[in-house]
Amino acid sequence: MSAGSRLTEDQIAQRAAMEIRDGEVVNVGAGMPFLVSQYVPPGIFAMFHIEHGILGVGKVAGGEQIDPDLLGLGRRPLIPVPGASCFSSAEAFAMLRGGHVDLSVLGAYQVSEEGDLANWIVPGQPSGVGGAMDIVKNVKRLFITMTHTTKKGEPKIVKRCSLPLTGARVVHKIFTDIAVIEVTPKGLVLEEVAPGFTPEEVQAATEPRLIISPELKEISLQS
Amino acid sequence: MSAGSRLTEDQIAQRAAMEIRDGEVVNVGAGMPFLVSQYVPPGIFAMFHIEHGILGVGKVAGGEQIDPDLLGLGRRPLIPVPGASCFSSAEAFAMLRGGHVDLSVLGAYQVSEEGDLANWIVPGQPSGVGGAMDIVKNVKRLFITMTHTTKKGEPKIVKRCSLPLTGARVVHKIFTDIAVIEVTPKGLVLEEVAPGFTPEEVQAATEPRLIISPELKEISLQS
Amino acid sequence: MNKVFASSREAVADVFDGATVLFGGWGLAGNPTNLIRALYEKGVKDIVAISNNPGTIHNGIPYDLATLIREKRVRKFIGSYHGWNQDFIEQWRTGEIEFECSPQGTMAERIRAAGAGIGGFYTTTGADTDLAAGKERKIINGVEHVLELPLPADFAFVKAKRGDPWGNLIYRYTAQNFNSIMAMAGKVTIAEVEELVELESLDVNHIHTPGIYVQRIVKGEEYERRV
Amino acid sequence: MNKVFASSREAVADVFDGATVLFGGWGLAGNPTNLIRALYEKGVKDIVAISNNPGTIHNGIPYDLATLIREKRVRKFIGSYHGWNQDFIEQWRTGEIEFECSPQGTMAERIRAAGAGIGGFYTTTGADTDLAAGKERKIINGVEHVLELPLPADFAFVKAKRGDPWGNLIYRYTAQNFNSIMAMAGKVTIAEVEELVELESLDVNHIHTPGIYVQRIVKGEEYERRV
Repeated sequence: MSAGSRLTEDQIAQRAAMEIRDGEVVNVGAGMPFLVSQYVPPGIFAMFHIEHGILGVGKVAGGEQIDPDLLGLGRRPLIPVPGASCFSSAEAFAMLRGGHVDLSVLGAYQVSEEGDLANWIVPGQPSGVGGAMDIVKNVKRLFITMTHTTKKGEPKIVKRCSLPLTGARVVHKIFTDIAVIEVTPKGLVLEEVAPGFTPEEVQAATEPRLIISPELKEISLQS
Repeated sequence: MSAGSRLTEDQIAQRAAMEIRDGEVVNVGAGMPFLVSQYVPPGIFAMFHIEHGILGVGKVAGGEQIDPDLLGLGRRPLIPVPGASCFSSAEAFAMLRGGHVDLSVLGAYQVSEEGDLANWIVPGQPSGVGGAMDIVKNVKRLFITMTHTTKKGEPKIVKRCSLPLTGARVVHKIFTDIAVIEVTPKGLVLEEVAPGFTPEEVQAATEPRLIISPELKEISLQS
Repeated sequence: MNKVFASSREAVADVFDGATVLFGGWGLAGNPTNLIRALYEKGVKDIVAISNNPGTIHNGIPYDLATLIREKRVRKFIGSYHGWNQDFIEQWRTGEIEFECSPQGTMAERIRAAGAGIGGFYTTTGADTDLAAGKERKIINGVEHVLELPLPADFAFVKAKRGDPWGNLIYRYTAQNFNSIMAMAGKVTIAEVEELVELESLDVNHIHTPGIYVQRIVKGEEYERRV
Repeated sequence: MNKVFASSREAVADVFDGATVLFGGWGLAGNPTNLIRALYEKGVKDIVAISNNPGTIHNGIPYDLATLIREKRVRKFIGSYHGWNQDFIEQWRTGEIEFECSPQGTMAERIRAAGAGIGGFYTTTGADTDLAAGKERKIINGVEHVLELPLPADFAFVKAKRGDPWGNLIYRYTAQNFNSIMAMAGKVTIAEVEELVELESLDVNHIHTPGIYVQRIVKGEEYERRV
């Protein structure tokens, strides 16, 4: 076991959120990706998009604020930010398919060293593609937030996805509980490791060879 | 010259309006067709549609009622009826192309005995198709209102259109200043003549042979 | 000309066994709950259901489309996501329910295409995946596209916040989702609304679904708060 | 991140000779008059203009796009209707202006397709007419369709009644027309509004053009009453 401390889901989301540029429109998927919307760094104006028809997702609502007509992913009640808008599913995907969204954050079962993504189907289950295939094809940048390995400890960052693809060569950056990895034409570049983790430990949990960035650093949540 | 009296544009429109069934959505084109919207018979509820994005055209506005954001065809200011809605050009044509409109009333340069329509281009002019081709393809019934002949006295109801078609076999009924003619699989049926006109006079102003309806009558604007 | 029905039961009275039905809603928001309950009580079976997800099961209780699936009334489901509905997953495993999976944005566009009279369209979505199997392909500007066809239905069940007697509808927030496009695509579109208002009460500039698309409208009998 | 421009002049400063520009408006309603005036004053030429009609000439005075056409600044016009603009007709006769005629509904759908990332679509519109010349054909369900391709542009000029600093827009009545779909299809969409309001002032449920589509917004300098 490593002496390092893994990031929590919230911390992974927080680290990913630090990459958001001022003025960007960011689509978020269910689960950990959604949490990214809750950690926008101060001074950054970003508009969060969810596929079922909202642009301008704010904080999660509680108590009196809860509106049953304003739900996010997984029944989570939402508060819209100033400037938000709601619209049909067709419009929501026109934004995605039309290339109007700057960044999307999704989860993954597997990511390959070339940036292929598998996140829609596992053997023995009916498919659950949702909006993933629409999103990955036309968004300008695609981030993945996930645990570095499966519950059984198997690498999720692989040479070649064994599961059916959601899209080929679509992922730009991967944020896990132990690392930040960029997908580059030369291969996967390990840019950051969780506090206390060594590059070797990250490599051991990763199938393809990682290129260690000359500027390798520890993940920090201070911006 | 006939001893009969020709219908005015308003009277042609009024006669066509008598065919509207309760609850119908009726698209109207520019000019005489638009006038149809001003003559809905009492007791009939109809919603009038114009291609640039309104459903629920009411009376022409005057004086204080004029709103520069609420114009019909040819700069005519409008008043919406209760239940009206306004929307984008894409939505306006989704209604037409999608087959949601019950009836459309358009003008014509020529109509053939098979119901072919030519109303979008004349030699030496750039084309002016507007929404006509979108409309004629998918509307449930298509009426034409027009003068029976050109200004030079040439028939506009012809065996075969010499002008390029807007659509083939699309017209259901023709309302002119001297006749009401239905397009049927057997040919053109003369159903009504303007007061004082004889079927022979109408035939003389029409190129294809007319079938005289056994119930032939004079056009009446009393419903 | 009267589109207003007195009850959900009457509004769905002619929905037949084997009918294809579009069901609005996404997760727990914007579902036509009263129309679905009426359909359930009527006992209609062999339904081809088109909806984003096969209803929801929450704490073991089926909601919306999931009530029909639990009773095995749905022959085929066309949607984007299984939504972890275990009844659905089980019936899919045993072959009792057929599943046509469509990427969500493609599905939305196919429904709109049905309503808008579009014969088909090309999209890059899924072109390099297993979901492209059997679809016609075309290279446009050097990029591979697949041909997607419209998704019409015999009936569309939609839910809106407010409606008027001519069927004009207004939705709220994320409860709009698929409802407004499904309203366009039903041969018979049936809308349930929380509030049925007078004909002149809705703002001409802010109607989401013009009444032209709606054949029947009913004030929903009951709305329970779910969150 | 600032989308608000101080003047129409600044908002159109980088529109180049030869640019393809979508112009909102239909007849006299909903035209981006201030942006067009700024473009005119800047002297941009060889424009490829996409608009329903080539502006309007009324009592001999050119309005909107017709002002640019009179000065021969438009190289090509893509639209549905000549609108009896005699300058346009004359230049078309002498070959000084190229004209691509698109049926109005097809044109609207092509513009939306450009904005929505659709590679192309099939329609029956015009399939049996001269306007089908050169278009790919396909029989779908026994009916002849033509393939229509998206209509994108370097810039879209749109006009709305109200807008906020993020570019959310609301239109009024028939002044919406092509504006909302053109806003989706411009690489750079520039909106002029009669009223520029605070960020939180527009109703979340009733925004016609979400700000995601709008890169620049400006309060129009002057609106003259035309009817």
